[in-house]
Amino acid sequence: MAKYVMKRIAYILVSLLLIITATFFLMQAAPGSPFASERKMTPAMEAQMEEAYGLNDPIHEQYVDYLVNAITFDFGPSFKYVGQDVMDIILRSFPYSLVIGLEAVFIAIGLGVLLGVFAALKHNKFGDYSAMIIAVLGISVPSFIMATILQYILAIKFDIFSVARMESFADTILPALALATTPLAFIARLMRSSMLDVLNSDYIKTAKSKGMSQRIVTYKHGLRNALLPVISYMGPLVAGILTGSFVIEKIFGIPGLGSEFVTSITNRDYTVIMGTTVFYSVILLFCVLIVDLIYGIVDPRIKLDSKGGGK
Amino acid sequence: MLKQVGIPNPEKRINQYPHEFSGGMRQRAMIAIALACNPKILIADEPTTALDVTIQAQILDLMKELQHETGTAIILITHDLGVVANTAHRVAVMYGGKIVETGSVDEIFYNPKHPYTWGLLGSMPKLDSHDEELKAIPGSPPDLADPPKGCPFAARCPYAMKACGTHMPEYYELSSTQKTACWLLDERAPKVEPPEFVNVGGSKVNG
Amino acid sequence: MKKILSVQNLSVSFDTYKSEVKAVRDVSFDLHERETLAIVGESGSGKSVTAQSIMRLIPMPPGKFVSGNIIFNEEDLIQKSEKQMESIRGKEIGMIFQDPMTSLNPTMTIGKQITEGLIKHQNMNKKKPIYLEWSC
Amino acid sequence: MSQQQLTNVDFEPLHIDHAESEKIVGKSTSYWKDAWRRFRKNKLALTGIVVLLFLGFMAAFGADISGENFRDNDLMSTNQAPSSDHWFGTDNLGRDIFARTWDGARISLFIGLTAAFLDLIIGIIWGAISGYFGGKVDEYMMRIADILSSLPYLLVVILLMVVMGQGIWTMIIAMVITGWINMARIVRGQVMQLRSEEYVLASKSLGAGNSRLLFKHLVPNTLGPILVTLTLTVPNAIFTEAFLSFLGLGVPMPDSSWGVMTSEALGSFQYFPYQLFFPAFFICLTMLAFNVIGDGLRDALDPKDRK
Repeated sequence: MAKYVMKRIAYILVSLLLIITATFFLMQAAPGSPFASERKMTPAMEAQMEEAYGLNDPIHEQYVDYLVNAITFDFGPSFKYVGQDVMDIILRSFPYSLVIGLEAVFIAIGLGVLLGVFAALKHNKFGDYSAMIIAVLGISVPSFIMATILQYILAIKFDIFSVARMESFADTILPALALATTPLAFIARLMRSSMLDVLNSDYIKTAKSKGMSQRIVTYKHGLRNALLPVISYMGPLVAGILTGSFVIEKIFGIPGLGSEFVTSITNRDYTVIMGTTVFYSVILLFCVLIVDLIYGIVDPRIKLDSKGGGK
Repeated sequence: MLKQVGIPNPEKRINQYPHEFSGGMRQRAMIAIALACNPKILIADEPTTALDVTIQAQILDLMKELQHETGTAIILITHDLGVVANTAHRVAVMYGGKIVETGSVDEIFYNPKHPYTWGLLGSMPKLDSHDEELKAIPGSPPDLADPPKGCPFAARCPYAMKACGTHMPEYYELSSTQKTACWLLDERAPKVEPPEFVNVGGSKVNG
Repeated sequence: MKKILSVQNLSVSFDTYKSEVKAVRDVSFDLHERETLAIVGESGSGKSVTAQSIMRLIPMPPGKFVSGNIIFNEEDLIQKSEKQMESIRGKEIGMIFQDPMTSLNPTMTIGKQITEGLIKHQNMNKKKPIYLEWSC
Repeated sequence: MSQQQLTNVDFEPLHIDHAESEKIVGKSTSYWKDAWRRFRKNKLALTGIVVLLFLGFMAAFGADISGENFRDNDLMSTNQAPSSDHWFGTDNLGRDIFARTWDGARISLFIGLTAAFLDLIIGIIWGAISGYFGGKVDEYMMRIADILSSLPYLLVVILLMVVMGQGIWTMIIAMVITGWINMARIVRGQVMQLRSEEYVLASKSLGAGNSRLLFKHLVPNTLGPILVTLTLTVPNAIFTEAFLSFLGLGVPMPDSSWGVMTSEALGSFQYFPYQLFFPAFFICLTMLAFNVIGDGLRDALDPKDRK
């Protein structure tokens, strides 16, 4: 088990290295320098600024010290907000994103599984069709459009929630809900088809032949096996919510890491962009690792010390 | 329990998962599950079809042994006459949703009266017979969506008569344990002897 | 030997969208104590349906009992409620299936799958060590 | 009907022509005909196709129907609600939203379809080769795919957009760079599975070369899953386009796509909700149509998991 985890961490580090290198070279290749969009600056000033930020040193030198800094999570100063380190920005804004992100993950999994099981049990009856129509709608309506709808209806028309304020817990429900709709629908469909497969399998018939009640057969035997595909979807789910937060935070005015990332894009604030990208990648890669570990524990068939692991 | 069904070192095995068991072992586990509460009847739905022959024999012996110990009655569903000859006391031959003939093992194997049973016996490979080619029964099973009015086997029966096509034959009591539903047994029908390839040879199974 | 099971004129059919498939038509047979009855037939002869209908394992929306009854312990299993059947399945009548590969729950240990039926029928407590002699 | 009523005549042999009993009941239909029959039964999927045809038609001619200008600004009639002459109303620069939506449709659909199509081509080639040859080749190809896919898809697209600047083609290329992985994985899975099938070995024994085998036998048989995945990649591409435009990385100014229109309308949607409603509605409608068709296809082609 430990050997497997170590192997996977090594695997993540390699990916991280690649990501950092990729982002670094991408940034170098970007047209224009970050200061181009600044107000009129004399070339001398521009040269001096570049010197200060070490942009003139030869590429490989820049790359090496960038790499060193990245390991220590010091992504250098932000070009836009002079005097603020990228890391400060990240630390200040990430908690907001984390709260909403986690809320969205729970909503997506909770409701998704519930809807999926409900649809599977009411197979081919009204319940099944209505649940699946909700699911297809959920997938087809992108998060940012759902956000505007929710905001329009709940916040403006009925004023249940604040339009764009970020103090109380109530303010996090709407964005989390908007963020969770698409993954929620996806999980519902995944859960429904896996539940249907499981309910038609032989070991359910065996369980029934042992005299177990319908409730035990469906939930204790059925649910346990049907959850496996949902767990393996957790990785992409986290990624989806992560990227979804960029837009949701902009709409709901939440000062999370997502909106910081968006502003850094529009300002071409390269260090912040690179810092956030690496930060997000770290989170994502570890989430995928955790998902694989959970999968290995839940599904005994997957040996944790085998080469490929659970994927 | 696991010892009872012949699974070695049960202490370790008990905490293992199904995928760590071989086919034969899994079927033994299934038997353990089914017999856990010492039921009066055990229904075995083609228990050995998915297993290879050697394991098949072990499982059948195990079932006979357990029956001897616990007195459980067994309903054995199979399409393999070899399995029947090996374990069954009584046999019911089903075709097209109906029982066409029932009787003790010896009656069915040595004194079959229904053409379908003849066909089944004919298609069973026999050790001592030098006749290489197995007799297949032409045609395909009836469509149960609109089952034939008369005897289901009429369409494929070489001895079919008008009556077979129109009326479902009654059960003729041939002995206290054997009864067959076939118009051939009616006194007006032409006398027909079971064809040569039917006789199975070999000694009577269990008297 | 005492007769413990008697199937009388059992007919079972399935409503498919096109037509009604009469899988089992007027089947009768008896089963005595300590006896092995083999039901032989080609695939599609209705033998599996007969077996599973004794245990009432056939899902009833598509399948339905057309006629006949299954007498076990002087009671007709067809009339029994699902709850009552649950106390018979596994306790009075056990069943094993064709493909051992798929008829065991892949995510549960063999031990748990065996004792599950026991715990239910004998309401044994879970913690009791599992080396059972022929107890229950 | 007891035996007594029967007469001797009933016992003459019944003449049965065995040929009749050999006839197989249902008429055999080819796989695709059978799939089409099942697909046709799925009304939801059919409506999806009708919607798509409608959108395609409107995208092509919609802008001209109303004859309204959608490029130059008409500052006289800004922010008008939907009215007789401006069916969908006008936006803050006085441009007619109806015409602009259909012009936007052209771009959004173009981006969606091209990106999905390129994903398809690269995915099939990559997946088929790595699936078919297996071994070392497969190992490297899949490692590359794994590393690329470990990055969140949208993050990569955003980075590329920032670097490559804006424009329709840069957006398509950005999407495709990491978009093909999903298709490649599915094709690879199918090819690996089919590779060991008898008919593949049979044709190999008849001396079929690898490429012939690959594209004559294997790929056509993976058409089912490919089609299903295609109908799911297109909405994803349209979503990405809208998402990027939302972040300001969308299509540059003069042209407009649904995403751009939605993000522009966001600012003032409390006062002019109609400006946001129409483009957003059509994004959802297109994605819904594709998803519904995707479901219909999956059920039709893969009868195993029927509804």
